[in-house]
Amino acid sequence: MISLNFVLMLAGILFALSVAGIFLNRKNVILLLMCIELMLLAVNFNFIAFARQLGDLGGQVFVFFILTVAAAESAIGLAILVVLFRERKSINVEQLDTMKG
Amino acid sequence: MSITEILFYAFSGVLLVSAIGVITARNPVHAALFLVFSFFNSAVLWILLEAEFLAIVLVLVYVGAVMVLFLFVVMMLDIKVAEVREGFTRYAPLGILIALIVVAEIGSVVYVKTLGQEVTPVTQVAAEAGYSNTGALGELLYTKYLYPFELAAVILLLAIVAAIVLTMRRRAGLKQQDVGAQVSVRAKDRIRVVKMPPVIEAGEKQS
Amino acid sequence: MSTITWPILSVLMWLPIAGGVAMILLGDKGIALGRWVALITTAATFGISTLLWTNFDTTTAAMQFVEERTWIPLFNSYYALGVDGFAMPLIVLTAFITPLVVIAGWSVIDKRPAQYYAAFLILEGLMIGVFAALDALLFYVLWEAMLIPMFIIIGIWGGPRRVYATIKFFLYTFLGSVLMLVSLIYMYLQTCDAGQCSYAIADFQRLPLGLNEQLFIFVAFLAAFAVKVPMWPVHTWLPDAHVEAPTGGSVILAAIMLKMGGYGFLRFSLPITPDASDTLDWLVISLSLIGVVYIGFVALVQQDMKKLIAYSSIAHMGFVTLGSFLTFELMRVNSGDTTGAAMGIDGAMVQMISHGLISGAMFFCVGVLYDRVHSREISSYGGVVNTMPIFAAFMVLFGMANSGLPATSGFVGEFLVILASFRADFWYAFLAGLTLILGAAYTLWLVKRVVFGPVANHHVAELTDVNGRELLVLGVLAVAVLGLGLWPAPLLDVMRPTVENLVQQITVSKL
Amino acid sequence: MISQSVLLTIVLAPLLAAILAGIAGKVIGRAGAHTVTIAGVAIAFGLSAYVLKLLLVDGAPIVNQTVYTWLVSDGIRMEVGFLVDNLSAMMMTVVTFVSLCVHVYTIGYMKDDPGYQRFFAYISLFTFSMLMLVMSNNFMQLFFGWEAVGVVSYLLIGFWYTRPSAIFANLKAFLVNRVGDFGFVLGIAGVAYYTGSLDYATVFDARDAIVANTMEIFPGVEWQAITVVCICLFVGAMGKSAQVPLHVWLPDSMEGPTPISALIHAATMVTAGIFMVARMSPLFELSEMALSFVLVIGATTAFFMGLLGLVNNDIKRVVAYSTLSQLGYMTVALGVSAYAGALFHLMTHAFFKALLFLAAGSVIIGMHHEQDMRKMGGLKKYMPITYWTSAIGTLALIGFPGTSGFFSKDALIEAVHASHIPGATYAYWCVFLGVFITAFYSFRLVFMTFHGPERFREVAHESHGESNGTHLTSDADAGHEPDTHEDHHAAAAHGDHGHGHGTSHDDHAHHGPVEPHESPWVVTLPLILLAIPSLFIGAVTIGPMLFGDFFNGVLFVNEEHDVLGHIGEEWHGPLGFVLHAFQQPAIYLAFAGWAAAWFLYIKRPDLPAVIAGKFSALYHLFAKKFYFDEIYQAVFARGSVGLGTALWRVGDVALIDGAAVNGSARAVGWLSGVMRRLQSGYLYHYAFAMIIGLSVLLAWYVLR
Repeated sequence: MISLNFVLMLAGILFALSVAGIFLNRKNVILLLMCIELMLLAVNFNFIAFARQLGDLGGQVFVFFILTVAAAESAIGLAILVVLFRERKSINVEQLDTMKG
Repeated sequence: MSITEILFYAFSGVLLVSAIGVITARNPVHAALFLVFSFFNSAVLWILLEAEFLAIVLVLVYVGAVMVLFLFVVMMLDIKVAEVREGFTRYAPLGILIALIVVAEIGSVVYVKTLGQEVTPVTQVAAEAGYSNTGALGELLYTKYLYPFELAAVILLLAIVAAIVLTMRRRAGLKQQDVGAQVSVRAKDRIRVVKMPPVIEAGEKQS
Repeated sequence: MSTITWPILSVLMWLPIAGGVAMILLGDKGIALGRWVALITTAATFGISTLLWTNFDTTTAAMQFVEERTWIPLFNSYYALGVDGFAMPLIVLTAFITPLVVIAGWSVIDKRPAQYYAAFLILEGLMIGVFAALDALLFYVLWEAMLIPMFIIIGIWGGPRRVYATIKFFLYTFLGSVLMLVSLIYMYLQTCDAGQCSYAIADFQRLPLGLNEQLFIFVAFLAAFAVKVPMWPVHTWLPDAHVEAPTGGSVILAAIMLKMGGYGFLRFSLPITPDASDTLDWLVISLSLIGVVYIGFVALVQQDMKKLIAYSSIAHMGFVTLGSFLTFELMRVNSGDTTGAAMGIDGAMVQMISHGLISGAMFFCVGVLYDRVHSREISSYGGVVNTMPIFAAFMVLFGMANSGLPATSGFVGEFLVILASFRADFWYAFLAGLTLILGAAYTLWLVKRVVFGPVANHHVAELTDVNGRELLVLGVLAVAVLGLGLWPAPLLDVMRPTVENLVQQITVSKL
Repeated sequence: MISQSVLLTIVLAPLLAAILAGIAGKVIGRAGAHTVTIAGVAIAFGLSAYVLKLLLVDGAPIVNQTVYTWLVSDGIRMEVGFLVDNLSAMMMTVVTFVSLCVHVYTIGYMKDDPGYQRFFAYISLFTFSMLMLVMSNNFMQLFFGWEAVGVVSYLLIGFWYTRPSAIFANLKAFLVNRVGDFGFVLGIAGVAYYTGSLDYATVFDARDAIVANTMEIFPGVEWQAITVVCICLFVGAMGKSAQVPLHVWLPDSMEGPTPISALIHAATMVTAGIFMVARMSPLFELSEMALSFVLVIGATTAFFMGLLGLVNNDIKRVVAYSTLSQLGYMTVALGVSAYAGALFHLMTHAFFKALLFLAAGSVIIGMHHEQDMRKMGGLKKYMPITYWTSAIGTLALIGFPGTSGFFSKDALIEAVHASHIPGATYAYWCVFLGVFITAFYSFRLVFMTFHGPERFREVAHESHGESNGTHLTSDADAGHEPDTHEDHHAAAAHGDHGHGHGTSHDDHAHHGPVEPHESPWVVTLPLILLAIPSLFIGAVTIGPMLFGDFFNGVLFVNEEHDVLGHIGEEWHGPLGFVLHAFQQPAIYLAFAGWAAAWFLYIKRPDLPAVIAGKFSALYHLFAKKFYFDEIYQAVFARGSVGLGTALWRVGDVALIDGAAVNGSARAVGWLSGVMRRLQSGYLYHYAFAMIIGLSVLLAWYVLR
């Protein structure tokens, strides 16, 4: 029997790793996107673990939706990235400061 | 310790290692491949957690579609790795610190606040014969979660449209049909009726 | 009791608003008709408001012509209208001034005239609503809504620095009134604690409140009303707003909108927080007296006619706040005797009405000159009497009224307040009385520099005297100013029960 | 019985006439305007005389009735009503009589002025206001009349509104009067406070309530309430009756046309203060301190303002200073509780001073609007009626035995002599020496104007600029623009040019010498009409007014203050009074003044200049009128403008708007500028912020 706590900790570590990944790869938008995928994965782990623990499929339904939204998100994110690269010939985040106040 | 647990711990370890690979890989392609690898591991773990349908979806949709998209983009864009990697370690201490804090916090949530223990596990009923995770999920999706499901579909459609609109390039000098303009055209935009005084030739006047 | 069975207050409030909407629909192309629509609407409103006066029961302090409909059931808020001796004269004043504004702008405004009139008509409806509202939430909504037409009037038809002026005007007044909203909500919650949630002002007045609560509520109200009045030192929006506003805007601003502050003190501050008023009356009184003297001196040196009149408005409104808050000092000095308190409040009310007429008239006068020469600088004029003798006569009359000449309405309020303040303290009367000198000094110096003297320049030489339209406006105002000055008794009779009731109400501690 | 409708007619007839002439002036024309207003005032005069007769002869009861309730506030009824007793009836008759004379006179004086109708409207309005003042039965209406006459005076001083000096003078007059009114209102407020009423009768009945009270105006100093109230009321009188230090407006008011100088600034309005104090005698009697104050102020005015008349060369201003001085005499009489004496002098003064002003006006017409006495002389043969009537006026003014002025003034000096209240000795010396001064400047005026060489012939050849330069006083006292006001005056009033006011140069200085001429009958008739009472009214009325019971029940005098009663013990008829006067020094002083004037201006006309040179400091002090104007100009006018500028620039613009209002806006802007730096625009900064925020939230949840 896999303990709930173990899964939760696994998800937590995975989440922390993706957080660290955002800090490490702060300049590379693609990697940032990947880290976000990783984060969502960690979250999904929690849902699935609880779904199993509670015997409620609602958690899995939510994972399903998260996967859907994540797919949509990465599709649009990559599209933006492509447009961005086309405009700037670079995806260096340090050059993207048009929102500077 | 059952075989399931051993498998679970093993795949968990591999998952974490591949996740570290994702965030530290020098080459984005490698990072993407590491990510694919961790998705595979996750899928296995999900099967162990009795979410068979989602595990398959993860592999099919994520690995099969999304990650391929990632790889496409990574390869299509000419990313200067050196430039992007510059200052890689600058925020590393901060990142690691935050990561450790997050781990400690989640750990304390799980173990100190005993979030997990409060939930008494449902006594595992042996799966009935003919029980299908997919079938159960489908039943739920098309009944109770029908509206969110429809919404998810719309979101996907939106994502498709948005992605196309964003990436579509209009080249100058390309002749295109503007259907909207064609439909909304009106007669007076095309023909101008000019009133003119009748010109009477000198000869006609006399006759 | 009143014999009117139809909802007269609603009609008074909504008729101008309907007229205003009609004006917008008519648009600038139908302005020839639109002007008449505006005039007829406002004149009808005034006509109906006179019914209010004639059917008013002068024997009771209770609210009259009361209407009540559920408005927002969730908050127990009602669309409740009604008038007493304070609100009724102010409503009549509003309805009296607005047609004059319409006439004054008849052929002068050529930029988006339909919207100009619409703004004034809607503003009139909202102002009448503010005076008639019996529900605090309704009052607040109308109070804030009123800012919008005024904001538009100054912002679109104003002078060159209108944007600065409007923003200053809006922020100043808005900042003051949000604090009021906080205290209204607080009191609403208190009524809920007492069992029956209510936004009715009457319920607020009955609400038992501790001294600290009262002090906070009082300060919040003070912030709202002092800005509106305006009292020193939160007055600086007024000169700017007046200078930039078109003539009609200045008239409405000075004649009616400033009165909302004084009305608020009488309707909210005093009855709801009598003990806080008792504790902090020194603040209001000293600010009023500083206002009267300080602003008097400041007005003396203004080079801009409108600014001068704006400052004079502030000084005159100092009498309103002074008169309203004399009660407590009177009781302290004369060991509980409230004689004179009613006189102070009477004086404050009369001063409000009278100032509405006189300042309005003064701004009309400036408008008449401005329409011709397009300058508000005093130095651009001189010897106007040579070319505009009729106008000069009016200007001198209103100038005299502004400096508080007996037989004009300007005297009545000042006289009553000085009489009442003498009972409280010699120095109150002394400082307030200085306005006799200062008011005459700045007003007549203005008159001297603008009206008298040899013809100063070719602009003045080319002036034409007032036309029939202007003569009508100034003449009507002159009659009103003289009438109120010669026989103010009817006005005081109308207010008496309400004033006495208020004095009785505020002398009973809520603690 | 005196019916209310009669009283209303008296008041309203001039008002209606004024409205008619003022509003419909163009319609009814010049003749229409003067007919209407003269009719109005004549009705008022006729009915006033009738009322006086009813009171005196038929013994009709005193009228004290309400016309309508002005307002009721807090239990205090303020009403408009009439109190007609001997005092008001006397004032009504005097006012309407002088007013009637002035109306008639104006026909001649203003005949070419474009503002003819307006002028008549104003003086009729003035008559109305003055009647409201004297007939009032309460303080509110008194104040109304008080201010209304002030306004009409303002309008009339500035009648020639294109002259900068005139509109300066009228503003000054109004403001100085307002200072007085300020005190007056405080006094009224005090009365209302202590007695709870504004009605004369009620107030006088309740006066003990005032006496019983004290006020602490300055911490630690207890004042008797009655003293404060009375001094406040008297400040009002100081403004209106031009007592030092609020006298500065009266000489300047001579910028107005001469008829109003006679009517308003000599005969009626300026005496309103005297009338008011006499009316308030029941109050003033209760405060010896207030009486002393009145006495000292009056005495100072009487003596020092007379001194100024000595050096002035403007014919109207000399008379104006004389008016100031005579008003001081009346005030002195009030101070020693000789109210009847003050009112008696008020009445005689109204006649002979109006006469003097109108005569001066007649001279001014005759000289084609020249006012400088140095350019006159020898007019006696050209203007005989003017000469004789003004001689009568002058004799009355100096108190020549038998004339009306003699009785009033001599009685007054005796009264001061008999008084023992603080300040009486000072006052006695002031009024006593004042007699000499009065006689001197009065005859200086007569001699310079009517006797001696015909200087107008010489002056006419002088250039225009020089004549203005020597016109020391009128330039200096206006204190601002050295405007040659007689030029404008001439052009305006003597509208030969046939167009607007004061727009062109004077003609007389350039077109050869002036030929003085006697004025038309409309001018001389009022002179004669006024000369008669100036001569005789004193002898006729001194008995009942001073020592009889004319003012019984109107004036109130405490036993210990009753100086007139004291003098009255030796009263043996007018003739006896004259004979008695010859045993007193005052009359010889008057003759000495006369003689001195004769010596200096007829016998040795070169001497005055020599004396002026010897005592040049003193001369300049007088010529500059003790520097009152300069000091007021510097302290009050410039001071308040400076204070206003400072408050505006520093208080409003810098502190409130600059620091508080725009300062808070700037503070918000500065804070935003600081906060802006947080918005680096880098995606990862936002991401970091979110993550750190997340961990902080979690930490809060965990550690809670």
